[in-house]
Amino acid sequence: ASHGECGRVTVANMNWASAEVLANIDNVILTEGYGCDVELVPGDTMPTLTSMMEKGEPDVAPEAWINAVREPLDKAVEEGRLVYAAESLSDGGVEGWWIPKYIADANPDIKTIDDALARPDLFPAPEDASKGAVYNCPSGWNCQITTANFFRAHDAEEKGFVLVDSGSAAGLDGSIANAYGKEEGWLGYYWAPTAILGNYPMTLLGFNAEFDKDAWDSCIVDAECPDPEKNAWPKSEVYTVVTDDFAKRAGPAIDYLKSRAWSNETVNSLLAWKDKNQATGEDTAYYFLENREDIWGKWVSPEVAEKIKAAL
Amino acid sequence: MAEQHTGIGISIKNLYKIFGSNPEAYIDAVKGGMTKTELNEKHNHVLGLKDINIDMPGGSIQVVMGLSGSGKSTLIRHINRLIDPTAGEVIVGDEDVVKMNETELREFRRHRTAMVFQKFALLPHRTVLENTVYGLEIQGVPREEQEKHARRWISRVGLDGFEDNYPNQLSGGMQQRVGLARALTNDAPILLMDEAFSALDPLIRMDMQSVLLDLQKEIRKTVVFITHDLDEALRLGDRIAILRDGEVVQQGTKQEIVLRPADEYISSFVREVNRGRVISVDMVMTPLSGEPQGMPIRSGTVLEVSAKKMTDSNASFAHVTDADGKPIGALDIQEVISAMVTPVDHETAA
Amino acid sequence: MAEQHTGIGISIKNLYKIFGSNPEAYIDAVKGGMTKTELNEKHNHVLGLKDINIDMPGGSIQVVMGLSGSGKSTLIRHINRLIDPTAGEVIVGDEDVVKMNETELREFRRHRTAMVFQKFALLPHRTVLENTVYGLEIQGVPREEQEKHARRWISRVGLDGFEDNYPNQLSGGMQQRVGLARALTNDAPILLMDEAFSALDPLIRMDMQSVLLDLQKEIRKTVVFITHDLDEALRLGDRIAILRDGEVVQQGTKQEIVLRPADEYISSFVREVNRGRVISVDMVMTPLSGEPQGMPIRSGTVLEVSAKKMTDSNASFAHVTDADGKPIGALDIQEVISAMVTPVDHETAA
Amino acid sequence: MEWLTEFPDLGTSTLRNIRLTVDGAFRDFTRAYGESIELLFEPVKWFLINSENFMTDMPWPLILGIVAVLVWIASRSWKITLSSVVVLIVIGLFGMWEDTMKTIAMTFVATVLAIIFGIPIGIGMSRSNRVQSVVNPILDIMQTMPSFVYLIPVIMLFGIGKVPGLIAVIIYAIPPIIRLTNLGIRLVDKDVLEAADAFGSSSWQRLKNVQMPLALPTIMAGINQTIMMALAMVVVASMVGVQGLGQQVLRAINNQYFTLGVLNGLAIVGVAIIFDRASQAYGQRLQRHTEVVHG
Amino acid sequence: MEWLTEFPDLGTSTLRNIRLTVDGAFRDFTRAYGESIELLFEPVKWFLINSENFMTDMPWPLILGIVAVLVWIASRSWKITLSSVVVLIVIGLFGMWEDTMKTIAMTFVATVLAIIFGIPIGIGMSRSNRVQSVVNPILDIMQTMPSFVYLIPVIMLFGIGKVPGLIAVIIYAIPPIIRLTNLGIRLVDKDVLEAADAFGSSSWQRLKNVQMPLALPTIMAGINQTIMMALAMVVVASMVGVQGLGQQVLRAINNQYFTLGVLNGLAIVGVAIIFDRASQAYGQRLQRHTEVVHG
Ligand SMILES: Nc1ncnc2c1ncn2[C@@H]1O[C@H](COP(=O)(O)OP(=O)(O)OP(=O)(O)O)[C@@H](O)[C@H]1O
Ligand SMILES: Nc1ncnc2c1ncn2[C@@H]1O[C@H](COP(=O)(O)OP(=O)(O)OP(=O)(O)O)[C@@H](O)[C@H]1O
Ligand SMILES: [Mg+2]
Ligand SMILES: [Mg+2]
Repeated sequence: ASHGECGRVTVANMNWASAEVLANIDNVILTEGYGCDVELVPGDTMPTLTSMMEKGEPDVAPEAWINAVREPLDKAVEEGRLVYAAESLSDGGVEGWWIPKYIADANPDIKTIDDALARPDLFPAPEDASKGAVYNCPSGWNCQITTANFFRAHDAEEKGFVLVDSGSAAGLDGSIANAYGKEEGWLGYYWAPTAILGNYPMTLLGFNAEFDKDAWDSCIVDAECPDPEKNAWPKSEVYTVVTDDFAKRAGPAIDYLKSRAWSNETVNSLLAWKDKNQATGEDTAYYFLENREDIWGKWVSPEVAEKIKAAL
Repeated sequence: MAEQHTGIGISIKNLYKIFGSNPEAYIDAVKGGMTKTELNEKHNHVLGLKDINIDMPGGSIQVVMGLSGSGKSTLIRHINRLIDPTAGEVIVGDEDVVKMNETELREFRRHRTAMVFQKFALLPHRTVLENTVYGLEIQGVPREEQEKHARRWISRVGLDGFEDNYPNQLSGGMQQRVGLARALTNDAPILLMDEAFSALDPLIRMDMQSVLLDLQKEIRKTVVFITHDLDEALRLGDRIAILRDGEVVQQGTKQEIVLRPADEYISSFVREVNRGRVISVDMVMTPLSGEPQGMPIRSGTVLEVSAKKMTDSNASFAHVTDADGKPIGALDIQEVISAMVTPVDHETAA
Repeated sequence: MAEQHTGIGISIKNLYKIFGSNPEAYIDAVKGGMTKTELNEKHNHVLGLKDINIDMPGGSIQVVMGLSGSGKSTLIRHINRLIDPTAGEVIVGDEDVVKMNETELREFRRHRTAMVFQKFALLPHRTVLENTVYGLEIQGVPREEQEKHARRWISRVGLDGFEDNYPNQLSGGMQQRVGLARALTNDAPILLMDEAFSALDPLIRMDMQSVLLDLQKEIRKTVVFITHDLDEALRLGDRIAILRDGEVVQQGTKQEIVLRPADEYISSFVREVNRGRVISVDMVMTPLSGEPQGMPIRSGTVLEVSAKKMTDSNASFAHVTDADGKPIGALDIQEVISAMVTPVDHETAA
Repeated sequence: MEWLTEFPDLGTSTLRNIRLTVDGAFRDFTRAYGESIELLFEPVKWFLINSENFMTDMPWPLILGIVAVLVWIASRSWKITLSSVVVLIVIGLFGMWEDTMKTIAMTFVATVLAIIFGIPIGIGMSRSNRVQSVVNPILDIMQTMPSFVYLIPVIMLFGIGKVPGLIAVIIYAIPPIIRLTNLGIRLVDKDVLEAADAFGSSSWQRLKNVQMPLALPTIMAGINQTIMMALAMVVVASMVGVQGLGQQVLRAINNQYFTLGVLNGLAIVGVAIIFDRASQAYGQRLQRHTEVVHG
Repeated sequence: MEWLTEFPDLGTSTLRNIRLTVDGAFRDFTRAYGESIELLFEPVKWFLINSENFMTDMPWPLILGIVAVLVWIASRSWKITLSSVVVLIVIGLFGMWEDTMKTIAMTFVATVLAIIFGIPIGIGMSRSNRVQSVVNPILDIMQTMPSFVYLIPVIMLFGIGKVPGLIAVIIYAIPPIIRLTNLGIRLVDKDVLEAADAFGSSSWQRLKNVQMPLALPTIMAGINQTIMMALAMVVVASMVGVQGLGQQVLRAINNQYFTLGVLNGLAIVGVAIIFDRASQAYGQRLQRHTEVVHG
C-alpha cells in the first residue's frame, strides 16, 4: 500500500494500560506496514467517542469497552457514523465481582457471590464498619447499573451490605490498593484484563446463575428494573471502533484493523511486563512487536510483516 | 489693588446642595426654610449649601472663610463640578458649568481650572515630578514642555531635589506644596485653592502668598481661595465671603468685613486679626475740620506704621494726604491706637 | 504661668534619624558632620533628625516649630516610637522608650501617650463615636464608660449630632476634631499633637486652644505641640523649640524666642507675630530711675493694652507695678509703640 | 543533531529505576502507617457522615426553612433569601434534591474549614515576608498539582470516600482565601495602622479592629473564590466516591447525556450562587462605611 | 411521610422527556452548524498548532535562551531568571522536556488570552453596577459548571483536540482576573480619583494613569490566580486531546504510577511557578512606590 492510499490516520490513545499499548502497536504497524501517517490523539473515553461520532475524528479507537458506553455507541453505529472493526479482545473481557486472592486463600469456602455476601464482616464498608461493602463500578459506566441490579438480585442489603460508589476507575483502583495495604477484605466489581489484576491478584467469584440474555436485556441493564433476578455477566465485548468515513477510505489498513485481535492471556502478560518496568505504551508496543511475532504475524500479510520487522 | 479685571468671572446663583440618598425630595422643603439641623434630624440628609449667591469678578482673588464644616470645600467643588449641585447655577465666563455635558466638562476642567485640594490628593504612585506634570500630560502637551514648566514650579515651591521622591517620602507641608506646584503648572485661568497653605510654616507660607500675588500681577487669574487665616485672607483677598452652616453671612471687600462685621459671628471671627497691620489710616481718619494739623501721613499707610511715626515724633495729631500730598483727613493718636487694639475684652496674655 | 511641673517629663538625647535602606551605615558620617544635602545627593539617604537634645519638663506645653520638612513630625513620632531612631535616647519619665520591648511599648502607648496626627489618620470604617472610643476600647475599659468619655469630648469639640457619621461624611476640620476628641478621650498624661488645629477656623481653633489650656489647669499633662501659627505657639507654649533641617536651632521660653531670636532665620520666623498681644510690658520697661512716673500698669499686661491705656489718658509715661502694686519699672509710650511694630521693614499693606 | 531537539535526559532505565524505587517505598509506607493515619481522620469522617445524614434525612420543608433562616441571618436581604429558596425548589422539582443535599453537606463543611484555616494562615503570611516566601510555593503546588496525583496516595491511605474527597476539595479551595487575606492585609493604609499603633493596639487588636475590617473587600473576594473552587471540585470529589451532584455529572458525561449534565451542573452553580451571595451580603453588611461616597 | 424526605419532583418520565428533547435538539444543532462554527476557530487552531510546533521543534538550548530572556525582561531579576532555567533543565533531565514544551505552549496562549480579555471585562464591570450584576453570575457559572458538561458539546462542535482544550482552560482561568480587576479598580481611593477628575482626565486617562496603577496589586493577584487556574486545567485539557504533561499524569493515575504522577505534577507546578514569578516580578516593578515605607 502506498502512502497515498492510507493517508493520515488519527488513533485515539486512551489512557488505560491495554488501550495505550494497542494504540501504540497500531501506530507502528500502520506507519511501517501500511505507510499511514499516524497521529496519536490522547483523550478520555467519552470525549474521544463523542468526537468520533460527531466529527469523525480520531479515526480509530483501538479498544472500546462496549458495555461501558453501549447506549451512545449503538446509536452511532445505527446511524452509520461508526463501524465496529475487529473484536480486539477475542475472548472478551471478563467482568464480575472479585475478592483479593489472600481472602480467597484464607476462606476457601468463598466461591460465589452468595458465599461472599454471607460474610459482611470480611468486607467492611469504608464509612460504616458494621456493614459489608460492595464496591460499585465507576459512575456512568454501564456496569454501574448492572452491578446495582446484581446487588439487589442477591438481596445484599438485607445481608448487611452497602453498595459503595467508586466514582472513577482511579477511585476503584485506589480502593483495591487500600485494601491490599491493610490486607483487608474487598469485594466489588472489576474487569480483566487490566494492569491492576497483575499488581493485586484477585479471584473472580462465581455467579450463582447462568447468563440469561432476555433477563439481562430487559432488566439488568435498566436502572429502574423493579425486581432483578440473579444472572451472570456475559463475556464483555471489546471492539476496535473506526469511523465510517475511515472504514471507507482506509484501503488495506482496514483489513488489518478488522483482523487484529489478541487474547486475555497475551494482554495480561504484556501488562505485567509493562507494570514491572513502569514502561510507556510505546515501550510495551515495541516489546510486543519484537517478541510476539507469532501473534501479530497473523494480523498482516507476510509482505507487510517484513516491512515491520525491518523497521523494528 | 487694581480693579482691572480681565480674567474669567464666576457667578454662583441660588446654589443648593443636599447630601444624602434622595436630595431632590427635600430641596423644596429647604427652599421653604427648613434648617440644617431639622433636615439632619428628621430626614437624615445633610444641608451642604443653601441659596449661595456670589459674584466673583474675573481676575480677582475671592477668599472664602467660615467655620469648619460650613460648606467651603463643598462650594469650591461646585465650581469645577466635582460635586453636582442639587439646584442652582454656576456660571463661569458665560457658560453654566452645571449644564455642561461630559466632553465640555472635561475640556473645561483641563483648560480653565486647576485645583489644590485640602487633603492634597496626590497620586501616590507617581513621583513629585510626575504628579506635577499631571495636568499638562492630560492635555497632551509634549513631554519636554511638561517637564520644563513642572520643574520651574517645583523649584518655585522649594522642592528642588525632591523631583524623584514619592509623596509618602515627604512631610505634610511638602506634600501640600506638590499639590500647589501641580495646580500652578497647569496654568489655568481659574485657580481653586482649598486651604492650600494650611500645612505650611509662616515663612514658606508668606513666600507662597507672594507667589500668588506675583502671579496676579503678571497674568490675572481668577482665584478662589479658602483659608482660615484672616491675615492671609486680608493679604490676598480682593473680596471675602463668609459662610456659616452652608449660607453666605457676609461678603464684601476686606475692609468692609473687618470694620463693619455684619453680626456677632463675624466680629468674633475678625477679632483675632492683627488690626495694626490691616487697617489703613483712611478707615480711622476724621474729616478735615480746619487746617491740617501735625505731620502728613500718606493715605493707605497702616495703623501700626502711622502710630510709630506719630509717637516717634511725639505728635498727638497728624493728617492724611492723598497721592498728590493733598490733605484729606485728620488723625488722632488715641483713635489710631484704639483702632489697633482688639475691640472686645480679652485676657492679658501671660 | 506656673512652674509647678507635676507631669511626666520627656528628655530627648542625641537623637539621630536617617531615612533610607541602610541608615546605620551613615550614622557615623552624619555625626562627623555630613550635611543633609550631601547625604541625600551622595548616598540617597534622607537626614531626618540630627543630634536633637530637648528637655521637656513634665506638665508643660512644649511647642515645636520649624519650616515645612524640617523634621517636626519625625521628632514627635519618636516620642511614642512610631519611628525607631537611628541613634539616641528618648527618656520619658525615667524609662528610655527606645529600649522598651514590645509589651512595655504597648503599655506605654496605651496609658502614657495619646496622639493627634497631622493627616488625621482616622479609621475610615468606624463612625465618629467608634473612632473616639478607640483608645479606651484598646485598654479594655467597659463600653459604657468609653462612650461616656467619648461623648463628652465629641460634644466639647463641637461634633454633637455627628456621632454616627463616618469620617468621609465630614469636612476636613471636622475630621481633625475627631482626631482631637480621640486623643483627648484617651486621657493620657502625654499628649502629642502634630498640627492638631491646622484645619480649623479661628473661632473653633481658639476654642480648642482654650480646651487645651483649661485641661492644663485641671490636670497637668505634658503636651508636645507642633504648630505653624506663631500666635498659637505663643498662646499655648511654655517653651518653644525651633527646628531647621533636622536640627534644633533655638529653644527657650516664648519671650526669649520673640525678643531674642538666635539668628536671621528665627527672626524672620517671628516677624509676623502680633507683637502687641504677645509681648508684655515687663519686656520693654526700663529700670526705675527715681520716682515712678505716670499711671501704674500691672506687670504682665501686653503692649497693646498698655498702649491703649496710656493714649486714652494721654500719658507719655507710665510705670509697671508687680502684684502687690510695688513699682518695678518705667514705661515710655514711644518704646511701647515701637516694640509693638514689627521690627523689620515691610510693605504697607494695601 | 538530535541532541538539539531532544533534551538529553537521564536515560530511560535510570528514570525507570527511580520511579520503581520511589513507588515501592511509598507503597511500603502506606502499608506500614496507613491505619494509624486513618485513625487520625476518624473524627472528620464521623462529622462528614453525620452532616450528610442530617441533610438527607431531614424533611425537605425543614431544610428549606433552615437554609432560608441561615441565608437571612447572613444577608438580611429578602431578595437573596427568597431566591435561595426558589433555587432549591427548582432543583428539587428537577429531581436533584437528594444529590444536592449531599453536595451541600460536603462543600459546606469543606468551605467552612477552608475559610477557618485559610484566614489565619493568610494573616500569618501577611505578618512576615519569610512566612510568605515559604507558603507561596506550597500554595502554588496545591493549586496546580493535579488532584489525582495526590489523591491516589490519599486513597491508598484512606480508601475511597468522603475523606479523600474532603481533602481534595480543601487543598484546592484554600489557596485563594489565603492569598487574598494576605494581600488585603498588606494593602491596608499605613497611616491608619500607625494610628492604631499609637494607641497601643496589641497585634490582635490591630488585626481585629483595623486590618481585618479594612481588608474585608479583598478577603471577601477570597471567600468568593474559595466557594467557587470548592464547588468546582465537586466532580473530582465524586470521582473518589463522594456522592452527590458530581456523580450525576459523571454519569451524564459518560453517557453523552447533555441535558442531564447541564441540569446537574446548573444545580452545582445554584448551590455556589447561594453560598456566594449569602456570604458576600454578609461581608457587605460588615463594611457599611464604603456605601457613603463624597459628592 | 415519604413526601417529606423525598422532594416531590416532576416525575421520572417528564424529566426523561425533557432531557431527550433537549439532547436531540442540541445534537441537530451541532450537526447543522458545526462546520461553520468550526471555521470561525480556524485561526485560533492554527495559532495553537504553530506555537506548539515552535516550542517542540526549536532546539532546546534556544528555548532555554528564549525563556531566560523573556523572564529577564519581565522580572529584571537574576535570581528568578536563573531559577527558571534550572527548573527547565531539571524537567528536561527527568525526561519531560517535550511534554513540558507542549504544555507551556498551550497554557501560555491560554493565559495570555485570558489576561488580554479578562482585564478589559473587569474594567467594564468596575464601571457599572449593571454590568457587574450581569457578569457576576456568568463568572459563577464559568467557575463551577463542571468543565466536561460544556466540553462534551464543544467536542461535538470541534472534535477533540487543542481547541476544546483551549476553550476549557480559558473558561476556567478567566474569572479570577476579571473579578480581581473589578475589585481592584473599585477599591481605588476616591480622593485620588477626584484629583484626576479635577484635571479633566478622560475616562481612559483616569483608567491608565490612576485606576490601573493603583489597582495593580489586586490585578496582579488576579493574574496569579489565572495562571494557577490555567495550569490546574492541564489534566482536563489532556482529556480532550491536548498533548503534554497532563497526558502523562493521566497515564500515571490509570496505572497507579505514583512517582510518574508526582514528577509530571511537579513539572506542571514548575511551569506555573516560572509564569507566576516572572509576571509578579514584572508587576512589582510597576509599583515601585510601595517599596517606600514611612519610618
Ligand atoms: N519615609 C521617609 N523616607 C524618606 N524621607 C523621609 C521619610 N519620612 C520623612 N522623610 C523626610 O524627612 C524630613 C522631615 O519630615 P517631617 O515629616 O518630619 O517634616 P515636618 O517638619 O513634619 O514638616 P511639615 O511641617 O511639612 O509637616 C523631610 O525632608 C522628609 O522628606
Ligand atoms: N458626602 C457627604 N455626606 C454627608 N455630608 C457631607 C458629605 N460631604 C460633606 N458633608 C457635610 O457638608 C458640610 C460641609 O462640608 P465641607 O467639607 O464643605 O466643609 P468645610 O467648610 O470645607 O469645612 P473645613 O473647614 O472643616 O474643611 C459638613 O457638615 C459635612 O458634614
Ligand atoms: Mg474643607
Ligand atoms: Mg509634619
